[in-house]
Amino acid sequence: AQLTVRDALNSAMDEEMERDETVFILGEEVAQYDGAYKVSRGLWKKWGDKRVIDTPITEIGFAGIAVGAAMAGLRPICEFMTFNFAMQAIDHIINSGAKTFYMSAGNVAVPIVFRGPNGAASGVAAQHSQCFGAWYSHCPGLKVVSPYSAEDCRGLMKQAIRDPDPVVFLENELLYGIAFDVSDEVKSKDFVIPLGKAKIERTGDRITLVSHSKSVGTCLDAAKELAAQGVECEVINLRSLRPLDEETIIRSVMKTNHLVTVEGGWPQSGIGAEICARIIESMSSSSSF
Amino acid sequence: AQLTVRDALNSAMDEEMERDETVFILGEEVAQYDGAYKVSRGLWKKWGDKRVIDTPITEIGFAGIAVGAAMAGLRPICEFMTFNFAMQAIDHIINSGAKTFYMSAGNVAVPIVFRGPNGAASGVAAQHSQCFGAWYSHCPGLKVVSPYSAEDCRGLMKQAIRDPDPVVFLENELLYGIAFDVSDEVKSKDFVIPLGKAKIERTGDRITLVSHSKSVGTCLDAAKELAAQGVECEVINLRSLRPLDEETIIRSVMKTNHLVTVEGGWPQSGIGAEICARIIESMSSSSSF
Amino acid sequence: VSSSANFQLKPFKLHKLEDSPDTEVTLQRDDALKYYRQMVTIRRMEAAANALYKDKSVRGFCHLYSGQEAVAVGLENSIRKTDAVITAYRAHGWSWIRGVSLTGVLSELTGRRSGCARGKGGSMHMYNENFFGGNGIVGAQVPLGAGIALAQKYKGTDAVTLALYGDGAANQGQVFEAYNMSKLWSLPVIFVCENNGYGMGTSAERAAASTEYYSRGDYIPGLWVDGMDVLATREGTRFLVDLCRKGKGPFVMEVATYRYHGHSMSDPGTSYRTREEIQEVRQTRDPITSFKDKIITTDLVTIEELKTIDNEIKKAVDDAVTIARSDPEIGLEELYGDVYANPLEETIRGITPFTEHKHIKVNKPHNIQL
Amino acid sequence: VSSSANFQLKPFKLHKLEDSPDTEVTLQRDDALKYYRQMVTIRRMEAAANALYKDKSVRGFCHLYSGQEAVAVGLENSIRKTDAVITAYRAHGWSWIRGVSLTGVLSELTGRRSGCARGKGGSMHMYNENFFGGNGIVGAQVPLGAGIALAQKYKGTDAVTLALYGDGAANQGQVFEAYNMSKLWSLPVIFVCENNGYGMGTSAERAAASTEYYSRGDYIPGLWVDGMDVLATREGTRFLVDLCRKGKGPFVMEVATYRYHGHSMSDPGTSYRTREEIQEVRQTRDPITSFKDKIITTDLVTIEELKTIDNEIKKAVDDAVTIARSDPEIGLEELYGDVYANPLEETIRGITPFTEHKHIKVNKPHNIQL
Ligand SMILES: Cc1ncc(C[n+]2csc(CCOP(=O)(O)OP(=O)(O)O)c2C)c(N)n1
Ligand SMILES: Cc1ncc(C[n+]2csc(CCOP(=O)(O)OP(=O)(O)O)c2C)c(N)n1
Ligand SMILES: [Mg+2]
Ligand SMILES: [Mg+2]
Repeated sequence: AQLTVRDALNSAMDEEMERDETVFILGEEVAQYDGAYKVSRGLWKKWGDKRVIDTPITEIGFAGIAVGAAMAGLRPICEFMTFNFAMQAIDHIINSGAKTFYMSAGNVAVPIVFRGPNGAASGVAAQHSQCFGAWYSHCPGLKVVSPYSAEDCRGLMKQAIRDPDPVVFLENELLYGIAFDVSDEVKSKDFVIPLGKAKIERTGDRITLVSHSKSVGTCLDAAKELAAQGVECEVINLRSLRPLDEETIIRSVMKTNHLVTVEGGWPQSGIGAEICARIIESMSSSSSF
Repeated sequence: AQLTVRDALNSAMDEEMERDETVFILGEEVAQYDGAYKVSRGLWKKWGDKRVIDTPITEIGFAGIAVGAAMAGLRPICEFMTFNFAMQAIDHIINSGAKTFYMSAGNVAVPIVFRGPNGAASGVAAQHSQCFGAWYSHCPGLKVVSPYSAEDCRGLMKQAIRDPDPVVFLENELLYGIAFDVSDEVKSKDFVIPLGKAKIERTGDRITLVSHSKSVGTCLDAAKELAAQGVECEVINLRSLRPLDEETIIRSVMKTNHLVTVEGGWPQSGIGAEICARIIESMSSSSSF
Repeated sequence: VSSSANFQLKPFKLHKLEDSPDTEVTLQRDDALKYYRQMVTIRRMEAAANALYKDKSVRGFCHLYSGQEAVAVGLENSIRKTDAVITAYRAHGWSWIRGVSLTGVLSELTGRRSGCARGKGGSMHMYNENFFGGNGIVGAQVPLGAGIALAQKYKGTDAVTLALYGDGAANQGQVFEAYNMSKLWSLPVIFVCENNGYGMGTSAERAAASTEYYSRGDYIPGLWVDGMDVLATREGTRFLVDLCRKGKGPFVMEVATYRYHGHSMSDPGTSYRTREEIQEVRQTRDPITSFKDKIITTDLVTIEELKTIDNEIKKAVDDAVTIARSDPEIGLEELYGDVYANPLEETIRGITPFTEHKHIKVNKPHNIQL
Repeated sequence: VSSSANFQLKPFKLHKLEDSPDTEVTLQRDDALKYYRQMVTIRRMEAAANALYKDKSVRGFCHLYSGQEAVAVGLENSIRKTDAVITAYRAHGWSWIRGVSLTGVLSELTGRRSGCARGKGGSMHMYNENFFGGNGIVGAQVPLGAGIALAQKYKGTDAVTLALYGDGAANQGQVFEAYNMSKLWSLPVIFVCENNGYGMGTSAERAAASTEYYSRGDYIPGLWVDGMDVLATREGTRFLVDLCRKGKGPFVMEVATYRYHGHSMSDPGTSYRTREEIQEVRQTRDPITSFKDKIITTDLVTIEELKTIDNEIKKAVDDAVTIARSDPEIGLEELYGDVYANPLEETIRGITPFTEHKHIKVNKPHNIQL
């Protein structure tokens, strides 16, 4: 069967709302307008004003409200129309969301999902094109997910909502309409994917391509092209950026001895930089031991 | 002569205010209170309400005002009481500050300095202990400075104020009161240090220690200790994080063949990770070519 | 034809203001022609943008200003070129009226070299001297505008700044922070809330606990103005600008207007309001039609004159469209240009570390000396 | 001794409120003893914190609440334990009155194991059930408080939230965003502005274009209360809490109070105000002295009873100080504990990649089921 990324996210949220009454969605245009990118389509009609809440365009305010609601026992899904606008709210994501559990010595958990499209879309200029993968995954206390396929989105979203820690869930606008083949298992209500584990999308022995989000598609395309030339690439879809599944990467690199990292963000102190550092510090880098 | 980091910053701002009438300071408690950490001590008394402006505790608002003033031809020095609070204002630093020159195709420059203490102080808990070096240096359009000594602070602050681009200037609270030996040259009104160049604080041939801000002191201490055991360390003070002086690092590593990076921030996608990536991608890493 | 005529305006609403602008105004024939020309130009330019978007010549966003022309035209004609304006992403009309050419606007939309930001800004990011954009982040332009006003005062000029924002943006916290500092520091800024009834798909009432935007500055005097009447927007602005120049600022001005199109091109604009509502505004309150009626019935202008203007505008816009379609895009090399006004490295890293690109300088900034 | 007495309160100030709380109040003898005990406990605990800081037993920050006791005591005695409170970094008094022990507070300050956050929070970060801190970021607690109220309403309880912030914080944009959404959604939250006259070294007038904080919610009804009188803070809060429980929230309540010490321990607190000003408040408006006078002159309590209470408190605080000095710090291993409620990796990277630390779980969260 085929499933779009949009429907994967939509059904994941819908099912988790059914499973747990404390799950609710808030954000700009998420209710009556069905979401700026229609990711929450139909959910307001089904669940009503209490569970799907339209907010004014006040990111720091509604993100703070969402975190407060999480502290008081709900499980908010806080949609940012895009993560670019979450910069207005980042103080609550980091200082109220990521740090409270630690500062309270484990007394106050913050079970919340911050989600929305991340990274560049088409021709929308610099303010609307930033990838926040490196920033968020830099910060302890957060879990950071950056899914690629419909399967990823369904399984990781369901797991993120169930997780008791703050999860930043970085979607990609250009993927919303893309349909992926999915198995029946993926469509089951019990389907979840563990956070923090990468997926080997394609096995190969000559070079490892590591990526996340939309760029995984780029890597798969490249792998196909190279396969035609007899070069078999191993393509790793990170799925999570924090924790980063170092083991899967390193095991692959020890097999292929070559690595290319591919991402949609800026290079300096990016995801690729971190992977390079892990390689240098690992057994796969013979010179370091 | 001896000069504290605080006085170095203070005299640099004072001299640049004298040199250029469009330079002014704004921020919380910078004027009548002489600065929360007394970095702007005496400047309000000397320059008055017009040039040294106390703001309410409204970071996103006054950072936006500062950027607007820069767009309209002034050269603001925007103090954040600490960079932790700049998270409330980061949208203006990035989206209004860093991106405008590019989005306007070079028509609108934003000559501004955002400054204040960065990184952990003593026992102030997680919300007050973050190092933002990796975040800011990730972003094109910004220049990012992270000085260590009094000399650094004087020369880099004067240069940052003169620079036509937005500069994030990351100070360290624990260094403010530390006195450093400085030459007469450093005390001259014409003394500036170019942005984007690292300084070799100590030469050595066995291992390179690269660091920025307060951790440079840690490296120098380590180098001393190791020298006593016959191990000569080369200690590099990065001074700037963006641009990052790759050349100086790589040249040193090609000499010493060993590298340790030391920083006060979190490791994942940190400054050290970026340095590792540059090494991997450079000539110093023989296996990569 | 007569050389001037008098008109009666709808009453203004006042908040903590002692006097009201006059509701009896005089319009000169020349101004009538000018305002008509300006409003129609914006309308037609937006129609062209619409068409360009629909035939896929525009990438990215496109937010049209149709319906709101009397705001830009009324406000611009009450200030000087040395005064400053900053607005949000619904910026085409303002960009043009602040001096960007039709080609500058339309080619920017289509991402061509003759775009005022060489195609690197797009719909939301157009700039000119004393026009500071164009901003893609809701609310951000408001403190920026206060900062521009701070600079005007700092330099000892009597210039003022208009900082425009929508009814949706009016709820943003940074707007209140800007209010507060502007009042504390008596900045020469007018905060102009363009209330077009909706922020994307959310009506003003659903987003704001108080929709009396002209009073939301609390301690800042405010004025409500009929934004569908160019004479009212001109008169209201004049009144506040005069006070501002005398150091009596800041002020808040709510301008009641309407947007005909969807929020952006991806929004049909009919799920959260009825077609009838839009139709009604078009028929009864359209800023151009109603102005045209007024100036014709008072014999300030003739129908023929307006037809001539219409034709001139049509031609000018058509010409601009032709360029906006045919002009080349900038070369790849320019994508690595103008990242810094003072680049410290000669090159910029490409997609791989093995490809480096020259950091080239294409433009000279018009706001600073280099 | 009498079992109750009546008192006349200073008039309240109202903003968009139809009725005022009673200014004629009755105080029961038991309550008199309780309020006295609570206020004196906070005062003495803060004196102890001050002494601990001065002998360098406290690392980091320390913001004292002395002078503001009538706020915490009056408010707490108008709500239920099932209601929620959130405040800023000036949190010692509130932490204690919301159920953290004296040792829990003082050991937290000295960073010892018996601290309520095991020394990992310090002065600004203390929590308990239905007490959500302690927050180091000015203004942040205000939307958080609105969110707690949202959860209360969502769960169908009639609980309310008090969200406290200072006069300095009152200018933060997120406060206005929280006002707006709370009003749109009728949340059961009271925004309590503790106006102690200063935000660090800046007087209220220098930071706010309007210092009538009770009216700054605009469309939200507001109440001004004398925060140096525990009966007034109790009465004002009761009045608003009752309305809130009936779904009439939100409200803004300004509580006029004063802080005796500097902003934090590094601020002598005398550069931006005179010693005489502080002296005057201490002598004429001190919340404890004035309350003590009232309850003695009306024969609600005897001087001997209060002396006994004073002695009991002194002993309790002294005992807590002893523990706060002698209790060990947590071990290094705990620094790597409780980063995640559900850690996905068993270890946490140390300073070098070659040192890994076990992610241990020390506490169970009291706000969720794991
Ligand atoms: C901080 C931020 N949040 C959300 C958006 C997405 N967005 C763009 S325009 C808009 C609606 C704004 O409405 P309004 O202020 O009324 O202006 P109008 O579109 O009516 O001119 C939204 C939500 C954004 N650009 N920035
Ligand atoms: C966002 C932010 N900016 C600045 C600070 C530094 N700071 C801490 S407390 C404070 C003053 C707050 O004053 P007020 O709200 O009146 O509370 P009070 O200290 O009087 O209780 C400031 C500026 C901070 N913690 N957070
Ligand atoms: Mg609108
Ligand atoms: Mg205060």
